[in-house]
Amino acid sequence: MGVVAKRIGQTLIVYLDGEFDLHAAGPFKTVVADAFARDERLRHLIIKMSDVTFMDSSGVGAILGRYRDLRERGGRLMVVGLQMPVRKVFDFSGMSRVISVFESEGHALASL
Amino acid sequence: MGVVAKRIGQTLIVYLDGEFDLHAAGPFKTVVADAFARDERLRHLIIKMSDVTFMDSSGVGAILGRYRDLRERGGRLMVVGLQMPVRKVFDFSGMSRVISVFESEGHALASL
Amino acid sequence: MSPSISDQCVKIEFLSLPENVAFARAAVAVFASRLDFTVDEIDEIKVATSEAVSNSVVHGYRGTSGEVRLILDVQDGALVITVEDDGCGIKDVAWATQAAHTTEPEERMGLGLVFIHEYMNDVVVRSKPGRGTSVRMLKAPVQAGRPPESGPSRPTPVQH
Amino acid sequence: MSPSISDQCVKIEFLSLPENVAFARAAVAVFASRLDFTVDEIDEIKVATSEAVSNSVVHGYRGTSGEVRLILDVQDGALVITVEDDGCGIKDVAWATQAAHTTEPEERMGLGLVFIHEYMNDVVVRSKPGRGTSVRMLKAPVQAGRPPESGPSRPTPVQH
Ligand SMILES: Nc1ncnc2c1ncn2[C@@H]1O[C@H](COP(=O)(O)OP(=O)(O)O)[C@@H](O)[C@H]1O
Ligand SMILES: Nc1ncnc2c1ncn2[C@@H]1O[C@H](COP(=O)(O)OP(=O)(O)O)[C@@H](O)[C@H]1O
Repeated sequence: MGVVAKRIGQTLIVYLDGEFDLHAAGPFKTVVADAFARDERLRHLIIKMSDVTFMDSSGVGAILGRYRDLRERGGRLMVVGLQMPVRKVFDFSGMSRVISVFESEGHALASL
Repeated sequence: MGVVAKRIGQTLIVYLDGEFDLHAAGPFKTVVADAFARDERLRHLIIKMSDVTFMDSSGVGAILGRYRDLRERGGRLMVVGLQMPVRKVFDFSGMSRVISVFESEGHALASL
Repeated sequence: MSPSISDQCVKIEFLSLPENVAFARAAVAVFASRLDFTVDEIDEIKVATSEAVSNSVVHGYRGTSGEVRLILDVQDGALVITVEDDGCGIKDVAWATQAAHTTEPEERMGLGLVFIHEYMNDVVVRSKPGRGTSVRMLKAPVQAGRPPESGPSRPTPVQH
Repeated sequence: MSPSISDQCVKIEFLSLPENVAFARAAVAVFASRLDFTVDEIDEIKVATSEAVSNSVVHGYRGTSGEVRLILDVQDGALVITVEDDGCGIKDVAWATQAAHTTEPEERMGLGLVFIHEYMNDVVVRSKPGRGTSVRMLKAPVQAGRPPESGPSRPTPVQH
């Protein structure tokens, strides 16, 4: 999986592409943890998933873990652009009840 | 692999799609043999390969076998539309020296 | 552990490394294309396979590594996938099968077996603590009987 | 028969049926994506695999059926594919390796081993008449060291 991160204001935006599984969960966690450790301004996280073609419960778990971390610090986690099979896994795991899904990065940023 | 055949005048046109390997060689041979056995008007064979994504020496061998059969009866065999990896295998196996390759069905029919 | 296998059976062995989970998924997807599954069904099969193999990697051989076996077969027109490991085993399969039940609450959601049951038609989990685990999952194509779809360019091909 | 294997090794077993040749090719293509091969190189690897597995099916177990083993590994950055059967074996490997040399002149072109040698960097054929054949083929990516390509939509991703 590809993981690229950039900062906009207090928000870290992470672009993922490829398959979000057990193997990809590690690099994803590392990139997010490193960014938040390096930059004290960061409070929120947007995960851009439009190029994620596959996700299983390890991917969902990695997102939920970040959600818990951010909630402790009063930050928000938003997800952008879920392809159908990924959306199905996301919904079935009950994540849609706790994490907001947006159509675009702009909509997500505007909601902050 | 998909194999579909139609007749135009004295020519049988066989459309292949998918992967032309050992497994596909059988159905290809059967379709051609059945058509020639059923219809005495048939003399020539055009193999339309633009949707063939893979070919190995079993595929090449199946074409060469039909070429030999037709040559005995004074007919011609022409191949239409080879994708790059398929063309490489075709050329490397020396088939380009004995079998004419055309860009389109129209060009092949016009050459008869 | 497999009761019976057909001629079509393919057996795949690999070490319990996270990078092999993607290989397992892709191999199953390729194998499943022999049957008349829809794209959605193939996606479900990939998720179920991913969960079972990830479990062998994460739980079965936690902290160590060992052999994972992925056995693919077609039986009575249905896809049968078996994932086996010789890892630590599951103490209480009924407990583990329930949503949010996990022995790694920090890291995992306890949803792997839930997804497997949701996405596959028939699931049998056999496990012996200290010996290993085998997850056998069956899925039959819903549209069975219709010829498999081919590329969009060919309208009504004869499929072989 | 494999001298040594790495942690990445994947072993695949199936019966010598023509429909398994496509599975073998696809599995190898998926596995090969771990290395930095170009699309052209992957095509060559698929042809070589197809030839070796087809030979086990057509020649090794001619008229009968038996087990084919496909062993995929990465060694020193190169892809190593071994195709093994317990079939009839090759009497004279040097003879069989030459172009147009085949024991089935009606049906085959005698080009399978030629393609394998052309498309792979290093090929070792071991065979014992009556015992079986093993074809070990190695290919190193030409552009080794460059990060693998990703989809066209992401300009410069960090690959993991
Ligand atoms: N192959 C296995 N080996 C050992 N334990 C397993 C295996 N598969 C599942 N388990 C046990 O069952 C529990 C539930 O599994 P699962 O529903 O997949 O959720 P999760 O993987 O998120 O924990 C795991 O936490 C683990 O204790
Ligand atoms: N796995 C095998 N088992 C037995 N014989 C084999 C095997 N592979 C190759 N051979 C022998 O080597 C010959 C040459 O093989 P090859 O170059 O692939 O051409 P072809 O398959 O067209 O005959 C075959 O005709 C066969 O006699």
